[in-house]
Parts: sequence; C-alpha cells; structure tokens
Amino acid sequence: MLRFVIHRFLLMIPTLVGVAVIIFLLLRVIPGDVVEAKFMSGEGSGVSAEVLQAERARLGLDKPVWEQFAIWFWGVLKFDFGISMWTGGPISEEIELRFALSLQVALMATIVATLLALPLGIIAALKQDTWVDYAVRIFSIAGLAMPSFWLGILMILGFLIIFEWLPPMIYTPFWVDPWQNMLQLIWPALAVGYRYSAVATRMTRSSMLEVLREDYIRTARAKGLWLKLILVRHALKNAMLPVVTVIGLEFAFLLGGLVVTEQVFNLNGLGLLFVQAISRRDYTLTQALVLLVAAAFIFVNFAMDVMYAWLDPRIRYR
Amino acid sequence: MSATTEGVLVEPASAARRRRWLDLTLSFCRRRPLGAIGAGVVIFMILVAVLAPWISPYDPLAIDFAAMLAAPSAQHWLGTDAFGRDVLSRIIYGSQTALIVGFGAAFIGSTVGAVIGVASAYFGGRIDLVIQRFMDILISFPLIILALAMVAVLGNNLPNLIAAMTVPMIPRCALVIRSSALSVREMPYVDAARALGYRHTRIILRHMLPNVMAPYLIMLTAFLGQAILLEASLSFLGLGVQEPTAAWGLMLRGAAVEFAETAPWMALFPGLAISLAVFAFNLFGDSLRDALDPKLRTG
Amino acid sequence: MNRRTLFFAAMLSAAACLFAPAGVRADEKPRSGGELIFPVPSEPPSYDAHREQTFGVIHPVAPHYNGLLRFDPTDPTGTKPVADLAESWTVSEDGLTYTFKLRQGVKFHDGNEMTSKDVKASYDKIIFPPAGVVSDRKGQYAVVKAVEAPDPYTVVFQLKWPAVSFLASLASPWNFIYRADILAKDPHWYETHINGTGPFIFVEHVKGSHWVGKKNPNYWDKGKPYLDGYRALFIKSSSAQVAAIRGERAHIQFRGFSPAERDTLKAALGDKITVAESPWDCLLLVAPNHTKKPFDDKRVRRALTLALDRYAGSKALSKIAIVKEVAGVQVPGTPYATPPEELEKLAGYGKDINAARAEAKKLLKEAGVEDLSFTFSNRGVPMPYEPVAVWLIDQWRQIGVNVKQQVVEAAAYYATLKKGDFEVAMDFQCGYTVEPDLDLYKFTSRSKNPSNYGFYEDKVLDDLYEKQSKAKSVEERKKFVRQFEKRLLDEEAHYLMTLQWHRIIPHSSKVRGWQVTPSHYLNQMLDTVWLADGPTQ
Amino acid sequence: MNERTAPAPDLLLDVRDLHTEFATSNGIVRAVDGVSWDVRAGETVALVGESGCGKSVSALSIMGLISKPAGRITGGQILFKGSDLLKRSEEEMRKIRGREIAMVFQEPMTSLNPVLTVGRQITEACEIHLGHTPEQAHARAVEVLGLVGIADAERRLKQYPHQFSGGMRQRLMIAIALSCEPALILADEPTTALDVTIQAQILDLMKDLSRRLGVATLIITHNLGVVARYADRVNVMYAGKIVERGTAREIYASPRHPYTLGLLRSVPRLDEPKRERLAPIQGQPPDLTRLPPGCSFRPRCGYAVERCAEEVPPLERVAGTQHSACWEKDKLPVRAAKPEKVPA
Repeated sequence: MLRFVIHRFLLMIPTLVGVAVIIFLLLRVIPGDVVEAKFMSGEGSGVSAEVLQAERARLGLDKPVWEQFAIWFWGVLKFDFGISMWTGGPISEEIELRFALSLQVALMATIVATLLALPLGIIAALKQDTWVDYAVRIFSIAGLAMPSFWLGILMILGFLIIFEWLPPMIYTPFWVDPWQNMLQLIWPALAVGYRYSAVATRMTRSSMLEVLREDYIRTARAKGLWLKLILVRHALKNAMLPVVTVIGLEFAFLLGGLVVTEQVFNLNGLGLLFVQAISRRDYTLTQALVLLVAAAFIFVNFAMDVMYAWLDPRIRYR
Repeated sequence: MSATTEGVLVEPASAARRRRWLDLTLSFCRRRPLGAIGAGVVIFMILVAVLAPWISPYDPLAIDFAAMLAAPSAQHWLGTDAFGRDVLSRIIYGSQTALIVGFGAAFIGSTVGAVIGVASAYFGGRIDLVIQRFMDILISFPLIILALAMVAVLGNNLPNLIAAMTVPMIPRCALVIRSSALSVREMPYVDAARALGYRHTRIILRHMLPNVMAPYLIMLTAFLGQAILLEASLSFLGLGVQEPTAAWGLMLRGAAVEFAETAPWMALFPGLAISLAVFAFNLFGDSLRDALDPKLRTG
Repeated sequence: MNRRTLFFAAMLSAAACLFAPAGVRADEKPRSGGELIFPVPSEPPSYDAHREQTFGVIHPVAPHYNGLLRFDPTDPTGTKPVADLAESWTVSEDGLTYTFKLRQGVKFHDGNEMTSKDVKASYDKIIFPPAGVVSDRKGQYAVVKAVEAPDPYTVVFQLKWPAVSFLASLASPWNFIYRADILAKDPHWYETHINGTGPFIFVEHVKGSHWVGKKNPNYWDKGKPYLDGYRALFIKSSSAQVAAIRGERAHIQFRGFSPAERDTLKAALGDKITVAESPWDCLLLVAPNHTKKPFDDKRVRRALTLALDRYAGSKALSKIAIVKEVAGVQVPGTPYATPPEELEKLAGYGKDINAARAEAKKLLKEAGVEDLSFTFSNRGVPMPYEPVAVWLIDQWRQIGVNVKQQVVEAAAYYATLKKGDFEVAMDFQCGYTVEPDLDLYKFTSRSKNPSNYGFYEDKVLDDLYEKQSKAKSVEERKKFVRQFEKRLLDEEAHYLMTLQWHRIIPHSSKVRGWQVTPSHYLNQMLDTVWLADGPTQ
Repeated sequence: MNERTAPAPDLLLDVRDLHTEFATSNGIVRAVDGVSWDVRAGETVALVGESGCGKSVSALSIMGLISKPAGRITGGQILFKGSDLLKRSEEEMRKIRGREIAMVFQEPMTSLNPVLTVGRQITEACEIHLGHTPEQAHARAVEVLGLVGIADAERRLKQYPHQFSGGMRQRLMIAIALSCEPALILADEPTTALDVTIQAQILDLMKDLSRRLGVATLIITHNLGVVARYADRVNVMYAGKIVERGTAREIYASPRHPYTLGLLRSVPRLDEPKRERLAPIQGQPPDLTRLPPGCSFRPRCGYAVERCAEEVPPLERVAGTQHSACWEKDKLPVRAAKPEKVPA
C-alpha cells in the first residue's frame, strides 16, 4: 500500500512540472503582454515605448524566458507565487476570497450532485427499463443538455419576475453571515449541482447495473440476505468506486471551471478571475491559477487512486 | 431464410445484410426506445441543417430594422432578434454550425485520442509512460485557458475553435481506449502479426484499431453532445463563432440577455435548440453505450 | 477677466440643447446622510490614477482625492474648468505662465496640511516621472516646462508655448493631488494606499468584492459631502448590475447601461428610476489600413463611408446599443462640433442613402474592386462593438462588399492594431473632456502619433492640427477644426466615423446632485451627491 | 410427461413439470420445458448436459433467483419437504435460501465479493438465518473452514478473496453454503473453472461432507466423468428437457439415449483401449427459440428415424430405474464398458 501511494505520489510531480512549463510558455506565445494590456487600452494611449519598456523591466519581463521561468519556478517551489503583474498585490491576496467562494460553490454543488445522483442512480438501476428508469435517465440527461448559463438566466429571470427577489450581490463568507452566504450561493450550487448530478447519476446507474450482474451479488442472494443488506453491504461499496472517482474529478473541475456560471450568477470566483487574469495578461496570476487548478485536479486524482486502493483490497495488496 | 421470395434480381448476401441491418435497427428501437427517439431527433437535425437554404423562411443574415424585436407571429414564427433577423432562420442555419463543430470536434478528438491510446498501449513501456504523463497534463489543464489561448494565438475561426475543443477530448478518449487496447494487445493475433514482422503502423491500424471500435464509438457519441454544448458556452463567452454567423450560443449572448424580459423569445428558442440537440445526442449515445458495452449487455 | 475666461464663456454659450442639466434642482435643499451604493463594472488595478487608464480606478478612488482644478460638476457638457484645491488663478498675457493660489487649511486624511509642495510633487510625478514610475498622461503635458512652488500656497506652471487647452488639462480627473513627503519616500506608495484630501476617507477594499469610503468630517468644503459614505460593488456582469439597481440594492452605476437595460429598469421601477442621458465622449471609428491594398486607395475608403446609412443606423442602433448621435470629430452639441446641416455635406453623412450607395459602387468599380471582400477586425468587447459591427457588415453588404468579422480579444487587440496586422479594424477614442487638442491628436500622421491605426501620413492634417491648437479665437479655431474634419472624413476618408457613443444612466430617483456628462471619468468626487428621503434604504 | 403424480414423502426435493421461460430479443426461450426430477435426503443427484440445456436455470428456479422480468416460471411445482416453493412469498423464499437450500456456483473467482473479508461473507448468513451473535457466527465460520479443509482459520477469515487461490475459493464457497447446515446444496458446475487436479479434491470434499453431514447434493455438470464418480442418480438434460435418467451405474453401463451416448463418447477414458480420437457430438447445441418439431436432438442424431421429426418422444422406462426419451432407445448399441469407478 505504502509503495503504491508513494509511486502514485511521485507520478504527480512530472505532471505538475509539465503544466507549469506549458502555461508559462503558452502565456508568452499569446500576443500582447501585461504592460500593453494595461497601458495601451485606455483613452490616453500616450505612454511612450520607453515607459513600456521600463515597466517591463520592473516586472522582469525583459529577461530571457528561461531565466524568468527559473525565477518563477524557484518561487513556486517555496510556495511563493509572487505578485500580480496587474495589481501589484501578492497573488495569495488576489486569490484568497475568490478561492473561498469557488471552493464553497464547488463543495455545495458536489453535495447537491451526490444527494441527487446516488438515490436516483440506484433506483434507476434497480428498476432498469421501467418507467422509473426512463424518468431518471431523462431527468439526468436533460441536466446534461441544458447549458448552465441558460438555466442560470432562466433562474434569475424567474426570481425577478415571479418573486421580485434577487440573491445578494456581494459574496459574504460563510463564517461572517451564513444566511446571506447561502442565499447567494445556493442557486449556482443547485444549477451546477443538477448538471453534474447527471454525470454521477449515469455513472451510479451503470456501475450499479454492472455490480448487480456480478456473481457475488447472486451469491449474496443465494445466501438469503435481505435485499437492503445486499444493496448496502455487497453492491454499494463496489458500485461506488467509479462513482466516487467521477464525483471527485467533477469537484476538481468545478474548482476552476465555472467561468460561465459565475458570469451568469455574478459570482466573483476563480473562473472570472481566470478570464480576467488571462485577458489582462497577468502572467503571474494566470500561472498561479492554472497551477492551483491543475494541482487540485491532480491531487484529487491521486486521492481517488489512494481511496480506490483503500476501498478495494485487490489494489491495496498488490 | 433464402432469397427466393425476394425476387431474382436481389443478390442474396446483400439482401441478407440489408435485412440484418434492418433487424438490428428495429431491435435497437424496440429495446431502447429512448435511444431511438434520440436518433430520430439527430437525423431530423441533420436534415434541417442540410436543407437549411430551402426550408429557412428568411436570410439568416438579413437585417430588418423595421422588424426589430418582433414577437413570434405568422411572419416570424419564433420572432426576431435585436437586428430584426428571423430567429427561426437563424436557429435553422445555426444547426449547421452546431453540427459542423460538434461532429468535427468529436470526430477529431476521439480519433486522435484513439490513435494515441492504441499507440500508447501497443508500444508500452517508456513510451506509454511519457504519453500518459502528457495526457495527464492536458487533462488537468483548465479548458477555458486553453480555449482563450488558442483563440488569442490563432484567432477565432471555425477550425481553431474545433481544434481548441478537441484538446480536452483527446486525453479522455486516449485513457479509455488505452485500457481497452491493453487487452487487445495480449490477443494472439497481435503477437502473430508481430512475429510476422508487420510494420507497427499496419498492426495498429489493421489489428488494434478495429478491435477498439466499441469504446471508440461510445466516446465519439458522448463527445458529440458535449461538443455542441461546449461550442455554445464558448460562443456565449465570445470565444466561439462570431457575428453575424448564425450560431446558437451566439444567439444567447448580448441582446438576448439584455432583452430577456421584453423579448424572451430571443433567449428561449436558441436555448431550447441547444438543449434538445444535446439531449438527443446524449440519449442516443447513452443507449448506444448500453448496447455496445459488453459488460452491460443484458440477456 | 482675461482672455481665457472669455474663451470659456463663449464655449458654454455654444452648448446645445443635447445636454440637459439634471440632478441639481435649485429648489431642493440637499439632505445629509445615507450611503450611496453603486456597482463598478471594473476593479482598480492599482490605486494610483496617475498611471492607470480605467474608470475602475476613478469610480471608487476619486472620492478620496482633489485635483488642482476640476470640471464644473453642474456643467452638462463637462468642459468648464473650475477651482478645486486652487482657489483662483491668473494667466500671463503671453499665455506661458499660469499662477494658482491654493486653498489654505486643507488637510490630508492623515492630518497633514496640503501645500504647494504637494501639488508640485504630484504634477512632477505626472509630467516628469522618475525612472521606474509610469505616468499615463505624461504626453499631454509636453507643453509644461516646469512646475514651481514659490510659497506654500502658490503653484506656478511655466509653459513652453501657449496652449489653449491647458486649463482643461489641469482639470483632468486623473490628476489626484498626493502628499509630497510620501512620494519622496516611495513613488509607488500610492499604488497600494490611499491618502488624499478628498471628501471621503478610505475604509476598505476587499478584492473581488467591494470598496468602502466614509465621510471626511474635516473636509475643507464645509457642509460637504452630504453622504455618510459610499460603497462601490465590483460587479462585472451588466445584467447583475441591472439586477442590483432593480432590486434597489444599489442606486446608480456611473458608467452607463444599454438602452434595453434602461427600458427594463424604467418598466420595472417606474418613477423610482430617473434616466440621465448624454452623448458620450467616445467615438467608434473604422480604421482602414492604408498599408494594405486596396485601402491605400481613397476611392475605396470613401465607398466604405458612403455605404453607411448613419441616420437610419442611429435610429435603430440607439434602441439596442450604446450609440446614438451622428457625429463628426467632436461630440455633437459641444463648442467645436459641426452643426448637423453642415455635417450632412460630408461624404456618408448625406440624407440620400441610395445616391450615396450608387456613388460608392461607382467608386469601387473605378478602383477595380467591385467584388471587394475583407476581414474586419473588431475589439473583443461586446457592447457596443458587436452590434455596431453587425450593422457595418450589413451596410457594406448592400454595396456588394463581403465582410467577415474577426474578433480580437481585448488584450491582443492593440498588439494587432500596432502591428498593422489587419485590413480594416474597429478603433475607438474616449476622452475625459471634449477638447479638440485631445480629440484630434489621434488623427495626425502616424510618424508623430503612434495611435494612428490608419497608418497614414498627412502633412495637411498635421498643419491644421497645429493651427487650431494655436488659434486666437473661438471662431478661428472652429474654422480649422472644420477643415480638419472635412479632410479627415471626406476628402481623404482616412478614418470612418460610425456613431457617437451614448451614455445612459438610469438611476434611483433618490440620487440627487449628480450631473451626467459626456465622460464617465467626470463628476466622481461625489461631494455634491446626496440621497433624497425614500421609503427604502 | 407427468409419469409420477403421487406425492412421495421421502423426497427432499421434488420438481414436477417445471417450465421456465426467458423473453429475449429473438423470442421466448423455453430454458426449462416440463422437467421433473427429485432428490432424496442425503443423496447426490446429478443434472448433466451441455451448456445452455437448462440445467443451471433449473437450479436458479429452485432458489427463486430467476432474473426478472426477463425470466419467469410458467408452470409446474417445486416441492421442497412437501410444500411448493413456487407458492412462497419472496420473504419466505429468502428464509429458505442459504438456510434450507444453499448453492455453490461455478465461478469461485467472481462469486465472492472482492471488497469484503471472507469472514464477513461466511458469518453473515448465520447471523441472519440462525440469529447468531457475531461471536457465535465467528466460531461457526472457524468450524466450517475446518470442515472444508482450510487451515489457520483465524488468520484466513480476516483475508480477502483475492488472497486465496481458485481451489481455496471454491472451498470457501462450500464453507459458506455449509454454514447454516442446509438440507440441500445445489452445486452448479462447482469444478469447471478449476484445474483438473483441484477438481478431484473439491469433488471428494463435497462427497465426503455430504456423507458426513447428511446433506443432499445436486451436482450440475456437463462432465459425465464427474457424474460417474460422485452421483447416485443422474438426469441428462437436452434443450430444456430430460432425455434420460437412471442410476449412475445404469446410465454408464447402457446409455439408452443417443445424446447420453454421445456425451460418454466425448469423455476420455482410461479403461478403454486407445481410440483414434474422441468423438464429440456433431453440430451445435440447438437455438432454443427455434426448436425443430419433434425430437430436439434429431438434427444431431445419428439414429434418427422419420418419426423423430414428427413426434416428441416421451420419457419412458427402459429398465430398472432407467428412463429414456427416444423412439429408438431399444435399438441403440449397448456400451461394452464399465465406468471407472462405481459409486458405493
């Protein structure tokens, strides 16, 4: 087990380094840089080329690319992501609040997705090819089919027109005012959670179907166990392995990938920051964000593998 | 069982084959009614896209300031948009964009993924390890960054859009195909082909690829719906197809949101079109997966 | 009264009926108290307005500062400089020396008194920035030879040549007065800190969320500000901003809404909403790249401008986009703007669109490009670039020109323009005040002006620019501006004007004492703004 | 076909005229088509036939484990200890499964739950059926592990199935089946998936346990060699019907159905002079949705006469307890050999 964990852990390193290298190079291939984005976009545009060059030098952008990378990467190794090239503030400060928001939405959406997916998926599997199964499948596929931004627009419009009510505008951290916080975040969590529940529901259903066809389920039935016990003890644990993976990976995606939903629900989260950072050519911030999201993804992947191993003794003892 | 009743002109084998296809189709419809509905909608969509110039009531690009923001009526069944363009015509022409992007991205994404997955499994060892790391990197890279970067570097035209969309598909497909291909690799005929000294490309193309068709088809159909949705999202963000081209995601952008209350048809119908299309593709893809995935085969 | 003041009086009288004074009603007594809440669609990159360009700095930060001068907050055209920290001023007969008397007893928020030393240090930072300090508007002050502080309450600007627009430049909303001692220690301090003399004191900035200011009880202008404080909410999505106003969670958004958003708000809230509108000092331009064939041919460029039915476009687009007025090189209704009757004589401004299009087709044929097709590079900002582009493409289609739109992401857009890597591109210009010196500079030859994206050289235009800048009277200056305009838009068709932006501010009727102007950079000190009593908030 | 109608009280299990059908995409499959057989207390009965002949379905029908809704029992009776299992409710059936009738499956590799310890999998049935406390159940598990010949029970119970070899796993399956002391064990191809050397061990174990504990056993197999060694009585199934029955000795000595004969010929035997080659039965097992009229075996039968294509031959007594369903049963060649070992 330990060897397995260490092996998987070590495999994370080249992936992360690869992500770092690619995003670093990618940003420098994209036309325009932070200095141009900042000083060449407003009404004045009266900034001279020398000033731009001086500003580049101040940000270290005049150095050779490999040197810039070395400086940045050395900082990353020390968990120092530097300062935002756009605002001049420390990256951690830029990300902090947005990360809290995105993390919370991701968590809530994952909870919503799980609460929907497990019962629905299991029922659909047990009642395969009946109207219950069809209803669940249509419900979940509809969730996949509806663009979340569209759903969001409809939701917001619904609130406004029917209830003449609007969710709060500004993020309040949960520990400051749980009620306000929930009032704002529950809606995107529902919209996104519904969408992601579709993936998990389908996975639960097919995984459950697969497990229910396994010989050991027949064995369990032949032992005369109660149906509930068969489901809980024998089927669920096996069926949950792929489901947990799917949910975990979706969670990692949600952390960094809610750009559109954040726009529709006016959430100032990582997704929006992402778009802003890259459209401002804020290299340091974009790099930090990409690395953060990729690391979250890779780590969740790793955690899933370890959990797999922990749940499934066949892997654990390999 | 014989061809005698079919008439002498029909070649028995082809008649049988045709009947076999018919049988398969009928049995698919009977056993997977949801999948059949999905397939029906998909076929309908393809017909609409192909026949767009003949069935569309208006020129989708024609601005008519006299009919700005007109509600659905006999003249404009689904109303008009902020420029007085007919929403129905734009939805009809939009299906072309959706299908081109959807099929283009899904086909390229799953095919490249399949080739990489098979190659990775076939060569194994260090090559496999390197390819796998690379796929890990791609898969963990946030899509939006890739799309933004692609568009910023290459400009946003249709081919670039499709290319950007295939990037997240390739590693996902490669992972699935690789695991299938790993078992195919152990098959005796692959060993035999190697022993005969066939070239790698020949073995991969002739012996390995045909044997991972089932997972390939499953991935392909799964990607179709995702690609259409992704295109809509990217267009909504302004990263996809550009005005004045008719595209569904584009129709949901800007004025559609601003006028959502006074002219709801502008946002409603393109949204429905997207949902229906993705819904149909998913329904079909799901049922196809049920039918093709041997683990789930019933009976 | 000296020559300059006369000059401005004349300008004011020229202001046409396009501008309506709003918000300030003589019969009302301002009420004190309340917190003004307004969404800001952008967030300040740094807090130092000397180096930044976005209104995202002005809206939340300006209430903390004063300038030397400001534009009269009651003037709807936003063109009349009045005193701020300066109490009065004199200009020498040769127009080369400007002497300002400062107010006494003005305190920074940290308690130190503001003196001429601080004004000099601030302007030195803007005009003669030390190495490593970016000053965005340095170029506008090339005329300044030196800034002097002969005594604690006197500041003197020495000019290299007489400049008719110099007072307007000093009223720039970007030129916050900072404390000299702080700048001396760290010229970057103001990028991340606030310390001004303004009507509001900085409370907090939560990144990605909001900015809060509270009333400065020791503000030098006794009785002001009226508000207890303000709260700027950073909300990027415009639908969310509308929702905030509609849900009465915010009073006003100072940049502007679209016509649809205005109508939605008006329909939903009725009398609770007051709509303030004004032409916007932002112009959407089309730049044909003179280095790319066939756009080096002025017949082709003229054809492109002749194809545009600006009046019909104005009527229709003003319902769906933030553009409205048909304009030349000056915001209609401002002192140097060309009157409509005269404007109609320019190519593409005529009322007979069929004749114009026939001529356009003829010109294309003459130029040998009847089947012209090209790619139009547009800026990746939806409003108003996208609707205007859709309109342009449609207009050009009607003279047989086939145009494909290529949207360039906002940050890469300037790289594209600068490199000349386009055939025809959308370009724009925004100003904080309508002033020919500032507005026309963009159209002078590429060799002296890097923001000319038509890539042309035109000595005649350069000469006309010099002449209007040094004109001795309003009438003379008007003449040169007209000539400049005719050459730019008609004879050479170097650039195509589309439509003037149109600023629409639907705000809570409780907001009083705020005047809409053609610039969203102006009138953001909030010292004159107050909130009327009301049932909510 | 109902050649016996009177209840036989000494029968532990009495299957009468059982019909089980499956609805498939190609039509209805009559997997079990009017089959009758029985098991007496303590004896070992074999159900023999090629795969797909309906023998496994018979066992699953008894257990009430036919997968619904595709499969259903359309007729007949399954009398266990005199009462009809088909009339029991699902809950009543659950109480019988594992307690009264236990089952050992073909695939020991997949029939054990990979994520549960074997201890857990043995004890759960006792806890449910016998109301054992965890301690009692554990003690019982140790005991049955001993019975099936797995040493070091305490340690082994904490392990997972993948830590056991195939043969050991089948022992585990038997242990699970034995744990509640059932009256009858249905063993569905218990040795097919195992190595030949292991096969004998497992069969010996089962035979031994059956004798020691007095458990009746139904062995389902395609291997007549197995039958010969371990079964008291044999039922040969083909295409959902029983085509021959009798004691093992009778059937070995003189098979009276061409199918049985074919099966015997396809088994390698040590006691016969070396033949040219084994003689597998010609043709494929029939498609159950498209059975020919008359005798189902006719297309593959070397002894078929015209009548076989028209009438289904009934199962009729030949001699002793031996029955055969063949029109030509008396004309078949008598087999001139004995089984390797005659069961005692």
